[in-house]
Amino acid sequence: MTNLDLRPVFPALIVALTGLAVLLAQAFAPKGRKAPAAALSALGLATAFVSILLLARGPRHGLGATTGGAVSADAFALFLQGLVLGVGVLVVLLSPSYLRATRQERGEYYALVLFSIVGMMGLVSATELISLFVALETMSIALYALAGMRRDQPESQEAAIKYFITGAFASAFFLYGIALLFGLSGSTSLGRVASAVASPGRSELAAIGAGLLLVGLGFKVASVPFHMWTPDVYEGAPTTVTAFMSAGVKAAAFGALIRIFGAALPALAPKWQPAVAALALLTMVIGNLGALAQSNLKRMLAWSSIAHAGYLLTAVVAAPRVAAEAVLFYLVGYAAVNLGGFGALAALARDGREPLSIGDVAGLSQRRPLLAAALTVYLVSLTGVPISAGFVGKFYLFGAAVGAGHVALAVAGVLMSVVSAYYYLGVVVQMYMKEPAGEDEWGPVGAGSALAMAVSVAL
Amino acid sequence: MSAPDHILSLLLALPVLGALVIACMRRGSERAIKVLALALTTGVFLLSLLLVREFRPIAAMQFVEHHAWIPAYGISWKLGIDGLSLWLVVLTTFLTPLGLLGSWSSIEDRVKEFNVFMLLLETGMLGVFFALDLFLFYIFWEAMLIPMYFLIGIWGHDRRIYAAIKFFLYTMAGGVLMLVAFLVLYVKAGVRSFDLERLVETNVDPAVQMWLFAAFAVAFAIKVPMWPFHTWLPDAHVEAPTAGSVILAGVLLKMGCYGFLRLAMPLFPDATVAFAPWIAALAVVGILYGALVSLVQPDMKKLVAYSSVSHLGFCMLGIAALTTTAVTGSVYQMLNHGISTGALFFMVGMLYDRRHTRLISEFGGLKRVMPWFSALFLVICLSSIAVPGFNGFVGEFLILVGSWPTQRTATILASVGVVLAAAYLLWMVQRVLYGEVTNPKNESLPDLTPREFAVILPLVALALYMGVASPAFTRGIEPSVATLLQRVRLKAAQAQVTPRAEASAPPGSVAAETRP
Amino acid sequence: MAGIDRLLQLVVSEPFLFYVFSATAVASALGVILQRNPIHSAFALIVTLCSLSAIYGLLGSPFIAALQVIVYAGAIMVLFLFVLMLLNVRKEEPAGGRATRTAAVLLALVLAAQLGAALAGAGATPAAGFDASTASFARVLFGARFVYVFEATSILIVAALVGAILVAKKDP
Amino acid sequence: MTTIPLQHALFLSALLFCLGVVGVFLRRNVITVFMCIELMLNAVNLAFVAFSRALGSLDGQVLVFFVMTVAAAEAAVGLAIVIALQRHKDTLDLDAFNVMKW
Amino acid sequence: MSSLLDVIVQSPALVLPWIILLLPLLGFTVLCLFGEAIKRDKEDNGAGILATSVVLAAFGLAVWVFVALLAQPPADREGLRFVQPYLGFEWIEVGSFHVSMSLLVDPLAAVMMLVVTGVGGLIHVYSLGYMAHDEERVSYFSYLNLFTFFMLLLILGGNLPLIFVGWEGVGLCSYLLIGFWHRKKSASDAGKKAFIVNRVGDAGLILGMAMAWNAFGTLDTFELAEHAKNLAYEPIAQAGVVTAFCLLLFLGACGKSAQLPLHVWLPDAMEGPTPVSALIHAATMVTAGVYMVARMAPMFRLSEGGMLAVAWVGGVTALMAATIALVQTDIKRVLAYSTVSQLGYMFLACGIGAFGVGVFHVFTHAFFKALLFLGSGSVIHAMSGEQDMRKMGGLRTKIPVTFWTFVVGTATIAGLPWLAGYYSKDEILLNAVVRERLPLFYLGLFTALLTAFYMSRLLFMTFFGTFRGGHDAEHHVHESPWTMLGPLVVLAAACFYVGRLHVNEFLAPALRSPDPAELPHPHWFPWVVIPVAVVGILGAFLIYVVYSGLSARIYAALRPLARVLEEKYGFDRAYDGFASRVVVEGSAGVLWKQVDAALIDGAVNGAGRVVDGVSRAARTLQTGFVRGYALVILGGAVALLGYLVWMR
Repeated sequence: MTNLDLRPVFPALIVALTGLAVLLAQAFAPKGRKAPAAALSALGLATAFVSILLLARGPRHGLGATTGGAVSADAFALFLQGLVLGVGVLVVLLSPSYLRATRQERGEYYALVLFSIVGMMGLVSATELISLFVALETMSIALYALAGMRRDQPESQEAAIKYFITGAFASAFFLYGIALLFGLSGSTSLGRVASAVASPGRSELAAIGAGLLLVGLGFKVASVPFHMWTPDVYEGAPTTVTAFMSAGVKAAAFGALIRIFGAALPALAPKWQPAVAALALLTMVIGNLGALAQSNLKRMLAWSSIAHAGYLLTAVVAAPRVAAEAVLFYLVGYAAVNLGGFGALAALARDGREPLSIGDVAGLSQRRPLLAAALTVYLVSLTGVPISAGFVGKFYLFGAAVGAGHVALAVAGVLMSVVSAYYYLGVVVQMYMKEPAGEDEWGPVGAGSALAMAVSVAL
Repeated sequence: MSAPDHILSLLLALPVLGALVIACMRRGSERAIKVLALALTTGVFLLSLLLVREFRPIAAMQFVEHHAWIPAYGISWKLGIDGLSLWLVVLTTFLTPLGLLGSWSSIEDRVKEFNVFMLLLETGMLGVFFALDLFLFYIFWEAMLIPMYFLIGIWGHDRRIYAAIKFFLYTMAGGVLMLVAFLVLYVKAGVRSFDLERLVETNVDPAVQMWLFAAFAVAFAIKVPMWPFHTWLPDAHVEAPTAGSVILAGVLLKMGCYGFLRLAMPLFPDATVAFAPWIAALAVVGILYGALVSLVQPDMKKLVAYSSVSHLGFCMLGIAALTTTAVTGSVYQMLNHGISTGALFFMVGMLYDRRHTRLISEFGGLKRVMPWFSALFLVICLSSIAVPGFNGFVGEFLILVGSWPTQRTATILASVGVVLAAAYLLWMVQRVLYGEVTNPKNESLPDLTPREFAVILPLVALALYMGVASPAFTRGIEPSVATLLQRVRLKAAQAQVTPRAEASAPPGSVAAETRP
Repeated sequence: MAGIDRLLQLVVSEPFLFYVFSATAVASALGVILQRNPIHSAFALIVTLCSLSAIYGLLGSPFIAALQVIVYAGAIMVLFLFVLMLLNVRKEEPAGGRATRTAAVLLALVLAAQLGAALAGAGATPAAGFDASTASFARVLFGARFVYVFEATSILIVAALVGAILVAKKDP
Repeated sequence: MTTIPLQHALFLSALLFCLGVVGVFLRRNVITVFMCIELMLNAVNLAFVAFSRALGSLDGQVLVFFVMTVAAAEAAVGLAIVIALQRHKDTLDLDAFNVMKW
Repeated sequence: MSSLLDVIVQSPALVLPWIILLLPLLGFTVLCLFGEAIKRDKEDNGAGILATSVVLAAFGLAVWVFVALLAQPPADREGLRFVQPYLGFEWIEVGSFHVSMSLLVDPLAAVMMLVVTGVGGLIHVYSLGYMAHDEERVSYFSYLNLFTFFMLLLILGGNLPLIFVGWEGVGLCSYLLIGFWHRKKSASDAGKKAFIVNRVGDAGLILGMAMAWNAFGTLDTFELAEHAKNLAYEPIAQAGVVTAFCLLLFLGACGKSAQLPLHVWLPDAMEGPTPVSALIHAATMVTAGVYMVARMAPMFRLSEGGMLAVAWVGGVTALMAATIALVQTDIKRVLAYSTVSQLGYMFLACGIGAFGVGVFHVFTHAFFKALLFLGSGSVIHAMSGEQDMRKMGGLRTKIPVTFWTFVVGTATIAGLPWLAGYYSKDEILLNAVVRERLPLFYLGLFTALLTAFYMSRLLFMTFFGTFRGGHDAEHHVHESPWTMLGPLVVLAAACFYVGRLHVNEFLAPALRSPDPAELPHPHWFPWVVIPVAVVGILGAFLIYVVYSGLSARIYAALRPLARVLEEKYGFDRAYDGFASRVVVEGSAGVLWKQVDAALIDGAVNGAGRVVDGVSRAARTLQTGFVRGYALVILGGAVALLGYLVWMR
């Protein structure tokens, strides 16, 4: 055993230990009393976040260190880890009231969220395909379970099985891709793969390998045509979990995507760029079109998250040059806003019900002016209208695409944002321009949710 | 008192601050909210008058503020005004308090939000006129949509939601194309900056210019609106509350023209020269078409809305003429249209407040019932018809005189619009004001209230003043226009000298070229 | 004798055994996907897994071969069978959606062709002195590169356990 | 000494993978579908082992080890979901689970 | 300020025109703002008196200016620009393009100024009586003042745009005054029609100005006139430009002066109060077109085509209007068509190069036509608003003053000797002869016959015979008050005098006329034109007085021709048809409903619907069957791999 530099995995370690602690607290909590799982989780995540800040202070503190060549603590990873942790904190803040409202208070929930975060953190920091795969699966398995958490609802279980079947199916493809790249380079380290890909010959192997990886990651980021699970799963899963998936998984998976395609496969770029461009185009178009016809809010947001994957992919096309920053920025804004959007829905849940149909939020501006305003900000930001984070994000994304010469893609992207404005505005119309129907049946907004949403509005 | 430093930023910040304060006020204190908003916007107006006082009639940008903002992308907080924007700024600050005053009693629902949105809208509009950085410009350009969207959507009339969404989508569709063009320009110009004044100095490949200009033109043409991108306008105008219509017609439409002048023309001189005949053609179609369709509208607001299409057609014709006289006239005509059409919308709104209908057929014989209203309404219509002595004539005349040498056919056709303007407005006047009072509901309509006088009289006075003392305005406008056109001609001439082989390449070549 | 010798040599030679087990694996895999009864499928899968284990052995990976039998064919498949028994699964109805199946088969054929095309180009440079002993395997597994991953799998397992409990536990 | 050609092992792997893929679409029973996915994973494992041998790198075998772990974990969660579903719907027919669509 | 005062003291001529101009504007402003206060009770006439005195004061000053102008030696060419008072600021100024606030006072302007303030003043006085009982008389007088202001601006304006301000301004006042009794739909219709038809001409004028600026580099009327001198020696290339300019200007003149084909508004304009018809639609505003053409005489002279168009449009209009007047039964409409006809004469004169004579006729026409209109107003007043001549008759004994002044007016327009019309109109015909434009001469001569006939018909139908109205109406007939009769008498007296003024000689320098070589005066000329007038009068006398049944028989005999005339040659019908069928219905049916709503908006909404439809269709792919999802993944993977392997 060599002396291993454990600094890069330290934050993940903290989160993992917190998860275990939550489980233990649950197990040893006195009967009839709930363990302070949420608080514990939030604390752990915050600690991990602080540790990331410490790491990021410079090379002397661990920036750029690697653990055995498998995990790296470079700026990219740290940034995304921080993002994932932030997402985690917000989700944990949103959760208690939602769980209470839907009578789902279970300590395992927080543990699984934490484990999933561990997976995400591994995913964005892995520089080696095996650890990447294990991290991916850690994230996914926890999410499969979380999606199916609501035992009283058939939708939840259906979401779980759909997610699970398609997820496992896509994972197999991903794995085959790893196999091919391994077969090409004799190693699973991204650096070695990169040099092997760059050397001439056997390009089919590399191309197919890259394609298979793209299938797997495309599934995780919900890119067309690997997106079909998304609406069903997002709809069926508990809303906080949906929020978590839409923000966290997307961020982590895009991190992995950029790392693999930017670090391991740049030599192959001329081959995969058009393919990714096509995916991006399809994803934008179909995602937005899909969202257009939805009357269920969660489903609509699900389709919209597909569309946003499309926007993000346009920047990946421009990788490896400027894309990373653009994607990162966009991810931050998108994560905050999407969390906020789902969070707003979650915050309204009461007595096992939550607003689902678009008509459920009619006249919300008069009942919950602040919440409606917050939701409006999210929707506007998702549309990408200026002075919102979404706009700056889109600006960077399409800037990257244009910079790489993909003007057509940028045009398609912006036109699709116009389409998206239609359905986002539909919600705003309901909230502001329609009278509320029926009794006020939605719950008061919990303090935690309020805090979480305030943060995301601020972003 | 001289203008404080950062006066432009101050002008931008004040309404936003006011909006924040109002947003924090209690729901019950409607009156205080109204007073505060009115006082604030009036203050902003007075402050903007300082700009007029300190403004020197030279071509250069004045009151410039420049701070780095996102240096990595060459984005900066750069504000400034010149002759093109000065009066549009004042128009904006002038119409906003009037708009608030005009809707003093007609907006009763959600007063707080209304005032907040109006203030935000003011900042957005001012920002567009101030911005000297493309990124900044775009931000304000789009950010303006949201308050307007809410103004139409919440306080509008029956089909408000359709109109609001149509307005938003239409404008945004144009805007995003412009955004892409910004990005392409950023890449192609090679200065890695969004600073307008730096970009203007660069030479973009003429073939690329064509595409970028087209993208800009679509965005601006939608805003103007030029035929055939105009169909959002009648809907938005009709459904918007009075203040919304006034601001929409008075200021927002001008941004399209302003965009051409501020961005499209100096950045793409070759394309400007190449596209000018097409713009002129569309402008003329707009003039005639807008007038003809206006003629047959049963709804007063719709009539005025289509008349805007016609009037803005004149502005665009002037711009396309590319002569100093015409372009100056065009800028002047923008102001005129803001005054006249703004006042028309106010007055239609006053009728609506009284009768809750805008159908021309519901009225008739008002001259006897509301003599003051009728007199002022007629005056405003005359100003809109461009009877000489009123503001509209000066603008139209300058445009026609200036367009004659470069766009002769268009000018001749446009003069038919002069006839039609009289037709549609006077026909409306006749049906609304003259004849017997046929509808008993109109028998006892009260004449203008002092508040309504306070709204209308400044506009009428301005319409007259601008009709007889135009140099007070045009002297500031002219140097900027002259410099702009000189630049356009100079650069276009340079391009003439260099081989035009690639400039005449088919449009498809750009897409091929942008790929690495 | 020489013939028998040759035959014997052939029979025990790696390629021959490989093909035999390959055929078994494919046949049993077909069984997995064509059987109506899930229990039969499960048994067929066990046969496949065992054939693969043998192939792993033939390919010089004795440790993996052992794991295959113990973990896969043993533990995992037993779990499957256990659940099948537990849920008392009936025979499956004839699957509907002919179009889906046809499309799937066609697509799978294309996929096979694509994979084949890619794999045909895979470089075969037999490494000399390939040490696939369990000890060297352990050195790699617990080496600097993978020890963290190895430890991380514990989280994976815990997550799976907790998740399983969360999903399947009966409401109190 | 004759060795097993790498390509043949890889072709077998591809064949098994595709059989697994087809199985996913032929069977309706959730558990059978799940088993087909396991078959796919195994096919990949075969590829890893074959490459590992051909390239003289043990990374492939390590990967197989992890894949098995993952498979086990997946099996645990997957079967738990199946049990929960069976409890609710009293069926394991995959096509019965389409409350959510469009 | 002091310097301004100095200027006023030292050379009042620089300031006087401004004062003349602004006096009526002042009146208007005061009436506008304080009108209700002035009108204290129902009978109070303060507003009218104020308005009248303002105009009369302006008249006094105008006379002063005129006299001062007479003092200048007529041959002094530099004195042309007798005064060009400059207010000290530009009206429009953009780069080199600028329009100054400057006036031009030359003989032409001075003559017109006298007419406007003089005849206008009389009409104001007349209105005091005529409108005494109208509820809205305050606004009436304010409009009259405003009109006077704009008319003076039109006359005095030193450049085309400034003239155009007056031009449009008088049109505006005309609009307001025609539609003064706005509750009558026909009145507001007529006002609107007048404005819009005028606008057609105005469009031409605007284009003409745009062209003039770009071709000649100035819009100043004086400079343009000077410029014309140089143009004469420039290559003929300019000729086309000059002709186009002239024709555009003439289009404007046609609108304002009711010439073919834009004459249709003037008869309808009779819906306005009668003094308005006298002032605006007879004496002053409608002659603005002639004024404009005369103003630009140096330019017109350069354009043969332009002159030809002016002459023939004028001639044909004169004839056409005279024929229509033959069958009109409305007393004011007869006069309206008569005005159109007389205006045609004036253009005819200009078109054959006798600009001075044209303006001379403007001058005399202002008097006698105002007289006739005011007389008819007096008749209508007496008849309590009845305008149909068929319901009049025998009024000569009942309203003798009106009758005798009317006789003078009729004799004047018919061209009987010693009266103003004889001098001006016959001078036109004489010019046609000496300038060898014989077709135009015969046209004019025939029109003169018709003029004498229809005017006499008017006279006889109204004042002779027996009263044809109802008994009540007959009982009500009464002579008008002195405020109305006074102006009649003054104007009638003027008809004897103004013809002897040598207006055209006085105008010659302003018009840049060639040296007025003495025209040959064929001695046969009076022996032709005077009998023509007499024949017309006698014919009417025979038909309408002596054999009073004859008219109906002639009417029956010439029925098809009468129909054409009563239909006014179909102009109105065609225009109305065009406006309502083509413009309005086309706009509503085609442009609005089809192009705008169906095509453009349809395309926009259609695009939305298509997207929506695609979206709904795409939705159905999301079947909810998880294996379907997996299949799509598989398909996507295969496609992706296929691309990566085979697409290089």
